[in-house]
Amino acid sequence: MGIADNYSRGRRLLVERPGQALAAVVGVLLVLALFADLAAKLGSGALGVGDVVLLAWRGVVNGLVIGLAGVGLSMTYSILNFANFAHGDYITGGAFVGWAVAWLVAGLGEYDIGSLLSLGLGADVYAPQLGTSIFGAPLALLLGLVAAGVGAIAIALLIDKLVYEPMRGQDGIALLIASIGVAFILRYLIVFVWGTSVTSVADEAGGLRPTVGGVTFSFGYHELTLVVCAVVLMVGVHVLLQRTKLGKAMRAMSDNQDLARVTGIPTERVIKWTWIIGAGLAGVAGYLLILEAGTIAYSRGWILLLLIFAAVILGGIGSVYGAIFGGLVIGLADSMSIIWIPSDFTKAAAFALMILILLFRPSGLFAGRTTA
Amino acid sequence: TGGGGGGSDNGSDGEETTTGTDSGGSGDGTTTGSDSGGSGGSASRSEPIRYGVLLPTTGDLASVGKPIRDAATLVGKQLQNADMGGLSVEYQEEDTQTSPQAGISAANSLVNAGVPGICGPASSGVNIQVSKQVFIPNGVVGCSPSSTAPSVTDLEDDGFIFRTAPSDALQGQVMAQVANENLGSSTAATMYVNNDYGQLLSESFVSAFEEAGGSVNNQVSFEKEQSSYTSKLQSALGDEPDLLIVIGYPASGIQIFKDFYADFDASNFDVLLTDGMKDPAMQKQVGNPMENVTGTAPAPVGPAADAFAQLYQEEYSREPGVFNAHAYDASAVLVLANAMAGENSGEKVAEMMPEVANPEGTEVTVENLAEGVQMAANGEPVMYQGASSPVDFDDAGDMASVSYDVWKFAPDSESGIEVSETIDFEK
Amino acid sequence: MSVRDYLDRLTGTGRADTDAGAPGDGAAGTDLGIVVGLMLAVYVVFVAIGVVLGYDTNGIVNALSQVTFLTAVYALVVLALNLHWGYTGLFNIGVAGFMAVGTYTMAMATAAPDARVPGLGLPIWAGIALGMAAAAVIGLVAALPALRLRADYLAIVTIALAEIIRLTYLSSAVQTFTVFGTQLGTGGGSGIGIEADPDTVVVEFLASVPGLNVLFDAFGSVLSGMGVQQSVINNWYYAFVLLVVVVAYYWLLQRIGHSPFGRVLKSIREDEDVARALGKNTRLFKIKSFMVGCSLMGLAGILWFGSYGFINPNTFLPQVTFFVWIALIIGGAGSNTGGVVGAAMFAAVLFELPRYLASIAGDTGGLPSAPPTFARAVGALFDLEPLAFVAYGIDNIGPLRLVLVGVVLIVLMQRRPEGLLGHRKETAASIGLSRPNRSRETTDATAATDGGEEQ
Amino acid sequence: MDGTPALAVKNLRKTFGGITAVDGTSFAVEAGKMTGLIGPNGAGKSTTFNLITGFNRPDSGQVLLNGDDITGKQPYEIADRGLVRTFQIARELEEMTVLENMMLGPQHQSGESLWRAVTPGVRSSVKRDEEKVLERVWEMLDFFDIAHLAEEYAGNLSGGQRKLLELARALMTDPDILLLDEPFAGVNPSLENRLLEHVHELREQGYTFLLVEHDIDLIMENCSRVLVLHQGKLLADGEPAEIKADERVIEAYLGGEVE
Amino acid sequence: MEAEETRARETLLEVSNLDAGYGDLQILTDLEMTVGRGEYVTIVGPNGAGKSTAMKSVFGLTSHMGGTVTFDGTDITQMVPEEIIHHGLGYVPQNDNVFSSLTVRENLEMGAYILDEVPEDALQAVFDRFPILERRQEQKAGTMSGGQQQMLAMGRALMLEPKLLLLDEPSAGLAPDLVADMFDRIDDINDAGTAILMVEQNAKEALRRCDRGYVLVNGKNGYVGSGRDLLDDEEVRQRFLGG
Ligand SMILES: Nc1ncnc2c1ncn2[C@@H]1O[C@H](COP(=O)(O)OP(=O)(O)OP(=O)(O)O)[C@@H](O)[C@H]1O
Ligand SMILES: Nc1ncnc2c1ncn2[C@@H]1O[C@H](COP(=O)(O)OP(=O)(O)OP(=O)(O)O)[C@@H](O)[C@H]1O
Ligand SMILES: [Mg+2]
Ligand SMILES: [Mg+2]
Repeated sequence: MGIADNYSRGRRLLVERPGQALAAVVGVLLVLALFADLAAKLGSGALGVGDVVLLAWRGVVNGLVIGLAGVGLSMTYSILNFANFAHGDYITGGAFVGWAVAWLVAGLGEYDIGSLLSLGLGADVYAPQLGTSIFGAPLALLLGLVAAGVGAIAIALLIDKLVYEPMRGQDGIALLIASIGVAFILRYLIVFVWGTSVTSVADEAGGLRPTVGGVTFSFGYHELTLVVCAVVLMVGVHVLLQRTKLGKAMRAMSDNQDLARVTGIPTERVIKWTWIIGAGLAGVAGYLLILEAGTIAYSRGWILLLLIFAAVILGGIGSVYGAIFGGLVIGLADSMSIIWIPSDFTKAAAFALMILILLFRPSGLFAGRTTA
Repeated sequence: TGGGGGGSDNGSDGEETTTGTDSGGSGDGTTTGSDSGGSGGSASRSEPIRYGVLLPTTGDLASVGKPIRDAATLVGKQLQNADMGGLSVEYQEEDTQTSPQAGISAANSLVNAGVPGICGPASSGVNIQVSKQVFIPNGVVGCSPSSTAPSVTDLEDDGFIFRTAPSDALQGQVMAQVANENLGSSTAATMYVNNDYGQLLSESFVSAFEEAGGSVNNQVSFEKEQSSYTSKLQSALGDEPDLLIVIGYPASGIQIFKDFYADFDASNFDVLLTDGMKDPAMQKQVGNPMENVTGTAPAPVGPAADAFAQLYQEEYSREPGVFNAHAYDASAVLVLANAMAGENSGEKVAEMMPEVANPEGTEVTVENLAEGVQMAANGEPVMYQGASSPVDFDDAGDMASVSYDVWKFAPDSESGIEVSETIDFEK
Repeated sequence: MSVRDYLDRLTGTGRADTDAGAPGDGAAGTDLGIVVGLMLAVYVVFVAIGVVLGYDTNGIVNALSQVTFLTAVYALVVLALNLHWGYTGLFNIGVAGFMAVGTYTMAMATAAPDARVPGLGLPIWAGIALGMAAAAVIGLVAALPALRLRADYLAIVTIALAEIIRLTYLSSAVQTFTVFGTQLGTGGGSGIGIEADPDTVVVEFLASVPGLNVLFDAFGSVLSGMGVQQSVINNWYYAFVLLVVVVAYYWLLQRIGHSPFGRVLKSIREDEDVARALGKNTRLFKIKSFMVGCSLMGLAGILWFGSYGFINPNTFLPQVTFFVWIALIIGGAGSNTGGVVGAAMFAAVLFELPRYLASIAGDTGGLPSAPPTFARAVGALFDLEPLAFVAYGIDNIGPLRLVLVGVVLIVLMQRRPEGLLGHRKETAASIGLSRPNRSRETTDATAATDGGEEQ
Repeated sequence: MDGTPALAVKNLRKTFGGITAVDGTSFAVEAGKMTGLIGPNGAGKSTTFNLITGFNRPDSGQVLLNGDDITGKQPYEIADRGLVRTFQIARELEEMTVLENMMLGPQHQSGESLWRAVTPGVRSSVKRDEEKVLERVWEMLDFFDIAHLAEEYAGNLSGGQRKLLELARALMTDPDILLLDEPFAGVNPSLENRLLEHVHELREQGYTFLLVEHDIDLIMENCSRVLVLHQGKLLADGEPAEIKADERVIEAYLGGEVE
Repeated sequence: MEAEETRARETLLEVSNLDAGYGDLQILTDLEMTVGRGEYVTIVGPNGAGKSTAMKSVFGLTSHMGGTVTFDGTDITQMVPEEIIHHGLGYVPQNDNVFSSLTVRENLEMGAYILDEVPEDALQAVFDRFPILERRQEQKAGTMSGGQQQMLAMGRALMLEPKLLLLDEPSAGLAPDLVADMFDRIDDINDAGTAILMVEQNAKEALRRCDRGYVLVNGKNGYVGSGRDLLDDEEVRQRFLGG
């Protein structure tokens, strides 16, 4: 889109929707004011560069988790045509399965299997004893990562078979409500098995602490692992959708499901693949989230879900890039808004940002630029 | 007589509680209690002595709540196995989920089931609301083992609310003292869980600390069970205080300390915890030896501390933890008071609470509790001497004298906690 | 015969046998029958189970009052939500947020100025009015931008808004604050007590009304004669009050539904463009519907959570919204009677019954003590001690109950997505729509039947 | 002709992204007449309807209704002034009965005020108004021969019946001008003849019609004037006979087909 | 084409005793229908007669309730569409027949989805037949005009060079010049050897051009005959062709 185009659009906006134009101007001024304030705070020493970098880094790390999980949600949203409220619990489910396997591998022979699989619940086994960090038990962690993806995929496929397959062709709202049922089942089965307590499952791995110009930065090794894995997976999904017919088939399906069948697209297979990619990413995202935070609890995915929705909608449903971009925006907003507002309101700020953006772009930033 | 479920009368209409014979004993679908019909005992009481246990087994306090619950039910278990000459004890449990809302519902269930006295709730946030909304209006005795907020003292409780845990008004002073004298800190920041317990204890520390000449830079509240506390820590530690106070529960503590050791230079700060995080499992979960962490907590230094620890160990094969002794004491006093009251009436039990606990009478401890119950039922004066303290209630239902431990994590010891010093308070 | 068949027969969901009779006569009779019948059935089940397992009178009566209370409060919110979703097609999943605004405003308005969390010290009636107004205003604020969005986006916006509201009440920044020299507060994470808590105040008020108090006393003395606790009796009083409010809500919503106003709402649900093409200012209708629904949710929140005498932000987690939605879906969106039925089915059968059963099962004994963890419970299975596993299940009835809720929801969406009473022909008009008698001529189709005889 | 036209558009323009759907069109519609609007697919006929009725906002140009400028007004305001449309694809309110669909039509019903709808006492006046509306509804249903379907859900109607209901419902608003977008597409020929009879009856009662159709014979036989749109521009405007003979129209639209 | 020749043709599609519908709702009863190799067959009938349903049933898109569909010697009755398409059937539905968010070229490529690679010669053949599609390759299909979309839909169905092409009202909603054009294209396709089974409301034109016609009434077979016979039949004219 050329500059002239943008210009003329801007002028039209001014004429047609003076209210919106005004709001846009206010928005721009607000952003400028925020940056001016940040500069002032940095200048006066109320805030260190190291602090800002730490916040930004945390924002990126969280944003990547949100984005990674968001890609999956976005795909199922656009291809299967419903907002999956159980996505957060696929994340949690994958995380629990993955970490149970990681613990099993790390502690096999030393501790009893039941205690390991229940992540030490009610037993005297703790992450530091098992050394579950990327340096302490790299193989266990790798297998756990794979298990998280595979576990979430298995859960998703089973649920598709039992719940959604008999409902093909029903409208999105019916599916959405069924997905709330799925969310309840998954979340509380996890509680049934693993309880509600917060457990530390990943051991500390330390991190890089470079000092540049007198300011010390901190990048945890687990955070770095997360970033690397997330980026690799995002690129992988991109390549998969670009290079194979699958991507195109998914777009065709999200466009017109009946016609896709008539054209010979094996819709059931595409649906299965959608679940495989979506749930696999969710499971891995959950596993990495836990790796980075160190602790696991039954509600982690659910708590994250609203932020993921915000990211996906902000990016535009159906767009892989939109989900990633949206994830980063939400992650950064959640983390960095603390510079300007009380820390109690950071999450509220992220939601408010989503609502604001929807007012201006009712179908998201990357709307129309669908999968792949 | 069959003093059935005539229930708690607020005294407003002064109805007598003699009710029809049909409601006597048999209808209660309960498992516990030895057969009535007495050998020896002169207690002419056919209904069981009832008490409730209202503690968190899920939610934020789940990990410390379960052992406390076990200590509270230990009284019932102990007495059910004992011969009390026709008297029987029965208890009923509910879970507060560490939430005021759920706590109120759960307390209502207990009250509606006709329980006259209840051990619990654990956390002050829940205790204050449950007391206000359920216990006091329904005339039911509440005796919390672990609610320490100073404001509990000031509840307009009509004499129904007791606790075996000491008030944080005292703990705040102890903390300030430890901060000044043991740790030599002159500046501090507090991070506290966003509820009554955290907020009030933080306030109490701050005023004591500032009175002693220290200064507090930041007071940051946090939500329970978040997946990251880095930004909260950053707000608290922004001004580089000497000391960080963390007031909360283990479930949040795990994450707080993981983030603390991962993202900050821990060697620059001392940390002071309170009773809420006195949980050796937390240190094991965090993985760090947590050597820069000190804590304060009410000390279980009652006359019967050892006897209780032994009994607990026998029943559950583990050592008692924080507030466990207090929970045992609370339940024991409730049972004794009920026995002396002679019926399951909240009002009478409330009246008898100081009677059975405070000086004068035969000394009753963990070891001769069953006898003590019989004596109380016969109207003989008794004086309960507890596992956590001598258990003397003052007029507000608080402990008249208490002691505090100063503790550190000791990963290599068996209990995981090492007490370095005990500070006594006598009001 | 399944419940579904039964309901079908009662309500004539089949499309052949719809009568165009005036709404509110014949149909209302059946509807009342459905609701009363259902409640009686629920009571009978609870009593029967209690009696068979030897529960005491007090316990049974208490369980019934609990069931009645929950059914009533759920019915209130479900009816309000039905206005949004069932009639207007607005996908509001921020219900908890609007209840929070109503309840918090009421709490802040009625709290004493010198309380720990200071308030305005207004009487309860003023508090309720302010609460409803505040919920409506927040509804308006949400509606203005959000109603332009497509249905599922609106859903996300409303749930995000509900979270913003909750997080705001949670913040220690507004724990206490001052406006125009008046101290106010939300209490932050510590929550706020409700000075004038509706159950006490309303029950006390009613007990002082001459005539009513005799009724109340008589009821109370009968129950206490049966060995029922005073607190349980008080719960029953409040439950009666709530039932009266449910009737009022129902009446109001039936009036709205059976009116030209409701007809426009329905047309918006079906196809907004058509309504616009026919000259209806749909935006205004949507805003009105949204505000009325929100304010009814606010009142429902006050009567529900306010009656606990204390609220904190976590009272209003999104979970609450989902429970309300499930109740609505079970009953059938679009039908007010369905809403009440759904509330009863959800609150009584799905929510309370498992808990009740478990508490009885737990009391009855015969079970070994529950293993502390799932792993041990599974271990017990391998040791051929299935009862220990069962005990673990009973010990964890809380989560299992929610699993059951999920299963029911899914089965319902698969088998009967329109709910038990959904898709009934509830004609949106204030009068019966049969052919007026004075109509001049009859068509061929009807001539043979009615027209022929009259001439 | 005599005085202000019932409806006039001036230099109407509308673009979507790069596509110019309506490109500076001007025309007028006479009161009490049936005017045809034809043109190739994508000529901009439906878009013109959307612009006139407020469903789209023109980039430039004006819409005049009885001489008043109604450009950019909301659809409900325009319908309020007596200009009502039907949709190219019949849009029924599927889960409402035929009766409910019809009852929705009249404008400014007193019961559409929330206050009146619920307030005791006031509501009786609402009922009285409803009774009047109901009487007209049944007359209309009889007139359109769909009275036997009155209790049916609109979603259960066949394609032709939907078209009838769409038209009948639009008439319930008591409009002065009706814009019909392909009302007979996909309707079986014999049904089509019946519909046309109704339309002519109405026209004689004083209604004004603007009709979009691809069936050229139908247009030529029923309209007194024909507008031809091509690539968003008005290509021709005249009596049916003139249009049939117009070279440009034949080339752009009719192809070799017309005899 | 001569009627005698038609009868001599080898049968390609055979529908016998077919009962079908949606969910539990039966629409078609005892439907009988055949199409010979290279034959051009038209179905006409009133609205709601079940014409589209018949087409969908052949393509496995309805609930099957009885009877069989045989194509080129294979029983395809119970097959799903993605299998049926492998046997050489192409289908252009009545409406919603392009992927509107995909480009024209992508739409055509989707037509060859079941092949490993896009057959360039088939693509070129479609472009030759519909030159406008070649010029508008990169345009989003949804922004094409109604007539262009019809061509695109047909082009997509031709990508696999089917033996039989099912067309549901290909001329619906088209301007008169395009209608004529459309019929000419269909003739071309048929001349190239592809059998056609077409539903049309533009019945006179369709019957004039086809080899054989079926009149469907109420989900049942009404009349069968060569196109010309049906056109000449007075009853058929009166009842179904608008006189
Ligand atoms: N919302 C839209 N976005 C983009 N392009 C549009 C939109 N609506 C219409 N168009 C384009 O505008 C042009 C005119 O469309 P319009 O629907 O008015 O044609 P029409 O004359 O009604 O055609 P038909 O006879 O096929 O109904 C077409 O090229 C169409 O693709
Ligand atoms: N998806 C569906 N579900 C239920 N009934 C349907 C469905 N599609 C069509 N019908 C019904 O099946 C019958 C036949 O429809 P079909 O579309 O086959 O008619 P048609 O002959 O193609 O008519 P037209 O000429 O209007 O396209 C109609 O009564 C219609 O209402
Ligand atoms: Mg058009
Ligand atoms: Mg058809």
